[in-house]
Amino acid sequence: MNGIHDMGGMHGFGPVPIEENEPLFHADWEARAMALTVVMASWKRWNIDASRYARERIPPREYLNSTYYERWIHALTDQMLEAGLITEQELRTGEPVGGPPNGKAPLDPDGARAMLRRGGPSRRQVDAPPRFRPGDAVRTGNRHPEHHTRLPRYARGKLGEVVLHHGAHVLPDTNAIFQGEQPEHLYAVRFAARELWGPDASPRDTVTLDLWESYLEAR
Amino acid sequence: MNGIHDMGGMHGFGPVPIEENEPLFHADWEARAMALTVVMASWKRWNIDASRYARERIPPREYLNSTYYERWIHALTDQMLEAGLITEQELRTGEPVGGPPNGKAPLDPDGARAMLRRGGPSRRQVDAPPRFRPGDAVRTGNRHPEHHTRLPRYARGKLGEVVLHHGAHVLPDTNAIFQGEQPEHLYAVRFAARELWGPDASPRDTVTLDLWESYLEAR
Amino acid sequence: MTDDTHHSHKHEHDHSHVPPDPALRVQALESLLVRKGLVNPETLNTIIDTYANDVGPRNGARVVAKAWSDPDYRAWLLRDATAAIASLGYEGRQGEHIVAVENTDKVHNMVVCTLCSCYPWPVLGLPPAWYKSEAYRSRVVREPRAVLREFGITLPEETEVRVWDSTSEMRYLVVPRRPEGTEGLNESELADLVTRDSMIGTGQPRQPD
Amino acid sequence: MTDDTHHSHKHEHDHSHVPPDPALRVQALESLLVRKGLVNPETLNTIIDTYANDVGPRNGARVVAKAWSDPDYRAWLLRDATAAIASLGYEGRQGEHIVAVENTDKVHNMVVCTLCSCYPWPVLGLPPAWYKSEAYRSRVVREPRAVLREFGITLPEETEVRVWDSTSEMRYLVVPRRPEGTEGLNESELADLVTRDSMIGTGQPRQPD
Repeated sequence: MNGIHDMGGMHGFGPVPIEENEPLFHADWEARAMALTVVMASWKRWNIDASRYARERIPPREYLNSTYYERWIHALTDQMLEAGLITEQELRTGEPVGGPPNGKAPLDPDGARAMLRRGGPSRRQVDAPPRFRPGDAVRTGNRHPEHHTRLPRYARGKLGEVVLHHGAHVLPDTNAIFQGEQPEHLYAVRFAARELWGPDASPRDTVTLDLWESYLEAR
Repeated sequence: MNGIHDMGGMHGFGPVPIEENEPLFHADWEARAMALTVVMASWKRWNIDASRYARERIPPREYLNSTYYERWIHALTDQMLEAGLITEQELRTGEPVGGPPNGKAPLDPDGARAMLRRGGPSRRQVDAPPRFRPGDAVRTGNRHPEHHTRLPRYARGKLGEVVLHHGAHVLPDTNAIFQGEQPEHLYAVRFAARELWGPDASPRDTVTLDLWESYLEAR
Repeated sequence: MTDDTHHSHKHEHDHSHVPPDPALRVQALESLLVRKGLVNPETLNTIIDTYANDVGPRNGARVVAKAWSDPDYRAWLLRDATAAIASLGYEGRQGEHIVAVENTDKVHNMVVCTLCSCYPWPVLGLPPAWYKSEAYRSRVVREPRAVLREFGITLPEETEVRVWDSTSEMRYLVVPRRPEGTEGLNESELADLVTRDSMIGTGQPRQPD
Repeated sequence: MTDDTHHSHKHEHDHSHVPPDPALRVQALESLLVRKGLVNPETLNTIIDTYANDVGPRNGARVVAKAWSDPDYRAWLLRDATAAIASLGYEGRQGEHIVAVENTDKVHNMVVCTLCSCYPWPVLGLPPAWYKSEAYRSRVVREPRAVLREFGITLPEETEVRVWDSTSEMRYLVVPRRPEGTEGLNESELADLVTRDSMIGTGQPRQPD
C-alpha cells in the first residue's frame, strides 16, 4: 500500500535524530512492548509480513504521532483482535474471558530462547528456474496495490540491474493477507541514483533493493 | 518538495468526509483566519506560490495534525516573520513594536473588494514560441527538488499527451523562493490512468495536469 | 546533489509559544496585527461577508444554466471560460484563469487539487471541507470511481472519467449534463438545478420536480 | 480497479478506549495477556535479557574482526554470510539470511529500511532510534551523502555510495575498511575498533590508540 510508511524520498522530516550513548530502550514499557510482540508471535496466528502490514495500516496521522514501539503495540493489539486471541471487551475491561487457544501453555523461557535462535527463515525451494540472473537489465512494475508490498513507490517503473540472486523466498504480498507463501525468486536489483532521483543526484551513487520476480519485467 | 502535501495516490486516509449541509466555516476563527491570510497579502511581501510553499514546509506530523485553516495561520505566521512584518517578540508578547512598513495605512474595505475582484493573474507574455502543441506526446521529468514545484510525484517520469496550451504563466518553482517569475508556457497534459497507476486502473480513465514547459521533455 | 542547500527555506520557526487553541491563536494574531496597524478589522468583515453572501456556487450555477440555454454562450464558455464568465460579472481571486469542461454521455469530468486546495472561487466560493481533505486529495486521481460511489454516483464502465488535478492557476469548472425533461425551464429555474458538487464533478444536477 | 475491496484489511479498530499513556497501555495489555494465559511474564524477561546482554553489536564486531584477520573467513563471509556468521554462533530472528557487503576505497555501503526497520538483529542487536526515524528512512536513499555528513563522514565525490534498502528478509551487514596501523592487533583488539555505526555504514571504525 502507498501508506505513510513508504517514506523513501520524502522531504520535510528534518535532520537525523542522532543520540549519543543511546540506551537500548528509552523506557521500561518499550522493552515490554518489544517482548510482548515477539512472544505473541509464538501462537502462530500471523506472520512477519502480516505484522508489517498491520503497522502500515495505522492511519497516517496516528502513525506519525506514534513512537516506534507505540506502533508495535497498536499493531499487535489489532492483530490479536483480528485473530481472536483477545476481544474488544477484554481490552476495554481488562478482564480475561476464557483462556488460551486449546488450553495450551504460553511459551516458556526455554521456548523463547529456541524461537529467537531459530528465527523464521523465508527461503523456500521452488521448481521454476530463476527468470533473471546477475547482470540482467530489468524494469520494475508500476503497481499501486492497496495491500502490503515491498516495492517502494520511489523504485516503481524504474530501470535497474540484477546484482544478486537470493534464491526463492516467501512473497510478502500474499503472505501478509494469509493468501499463501507463494514463494518466488528474489533478487538484489541495483538502480543508479539518477534513475531514481533525476539529474541532480550523484552520477556515482546507487540504491539496491531486494525485489521479487513478479515485481520485475525484462527490459 | 516531496512533502506530505504531495498526497496524490496515497492510501490510508479513509473515506471522503462528506458533510451534509456543511457550513461555510466551522467556527468564527476559521473565517478570521481566511480573511487575515487574504488581507495580509496586500502588503505584497510574498506571492501565492510562496504561500503554498510555506504551507508545504509545515512538518509532516504537524501538517496532518492541523486542520485546514490552522495550516493557513501557521504558514501566514511564518511568512510574516520571514518578511519582517512582525517579530518573534511581538508574537510572544502580543505587544506591537513600531507600526506598518513606511507608515502606510492597512487595506480598507473598498481596497479589499477591489483586490478580490482583481485577483492575481499569472498569465504573462513571453517571446519564446511554445515548444509543444496539443496532440504532442511528452514525458514528464523525474526531478525531486527540495523547493516548491507543481509536478506531483505520481506524475513524474510519465508519458502523456498535451491537450491544451494555456499561454505562458509565472513559474511557481522560482516565484515561491523569490527568484523571479520566469514565465514559461503552460500546458494541460493528459495521462492514461494505467500509465500512472498500472494495469489495475481503468483502461478508459485519465488524469490531466497543468504542467510548465520545463517539466516536460519531447517524447 | 540536492543536499542540504536551501536551509533558509526549511521550517525553522518555533510555534510552541503560541496558544494551542486555534481560536485563541487567531484572536491573538488579529489583535496584534490590528494594533500594529497592519490590518483594518472592518476589512476582515468585508472579506468574510463577500464569501458568505456574494461569491458562492450560485454564481457558477448561473453560468451553467446560461450555457444550457444559450448555444452561443456555451460555445464561448468552452472556448474562453474566463471571458464568458467575466461577462456575467464573476472574476478575480482564485479564478483569474478558468477553463470549463463539459460532461457528455462519454466523458465525466471531476476536479481535485492534490497538492493543496485550488478551487474556482469566483464561481463556486470557498471549497467544502471534503474537497480539502486528505482522503479526497489522495484518492481521486487513483480511484475516481470509488470516490464517486461514496458520493452516490456509479458511472458505466465505458464512460471515461477525466480527472483534472489543478496544479496551476488555471481553475476548472465542470459543466454538468442538462437533466432530461427540462426543456421548458428558463435560466433561473435551470440554475436552481445546478448543485455545487455537480460543478466539481462529484454530483449530478437535481432533477426537475 | 483498486477500489474498495479488501475492506476486511482496512484499519477499523477503535483504540480510543485504551489509555493514552503508552506505559499504562502496555502494562494493561501485559496484565490481560498474562491473566488470560497467553503470556508467561518470565518469558518476557528472557527476551528482554537476550537483547540487553547477549545479542548486540559486539557480535557483529567479532565477525568483522575475524574477516579482517582471516582471508579465508573473509572470502566465506562475502560468499555466504549466513553460514559464516552462524559458525560463530550468531543466527536466528531477523538475521535468518545475511549478506555481508564490504567497503573499499571505491565503494561505501550503507543500509536502511525505508518501509519499516529491518536490521540484522543477531549481529547488531536492536536498531537505534535514528535508524527507525522518519528522517533516516526518508533521506538515505535520496541524499546519502548529506546524511553521512550529519554523521561526520564526508566521502570523496568519486566514491560510489551504495545504499541497500532492506526490502526483503535478507539482512545486510557492512564490513568496514580495516583501519591503517592495525597490523599488529589480534581479533579481540580489532573487534574493539568496530563500532555499530561502521557496520550500518553511517560510521567508520575507531582508529587504534
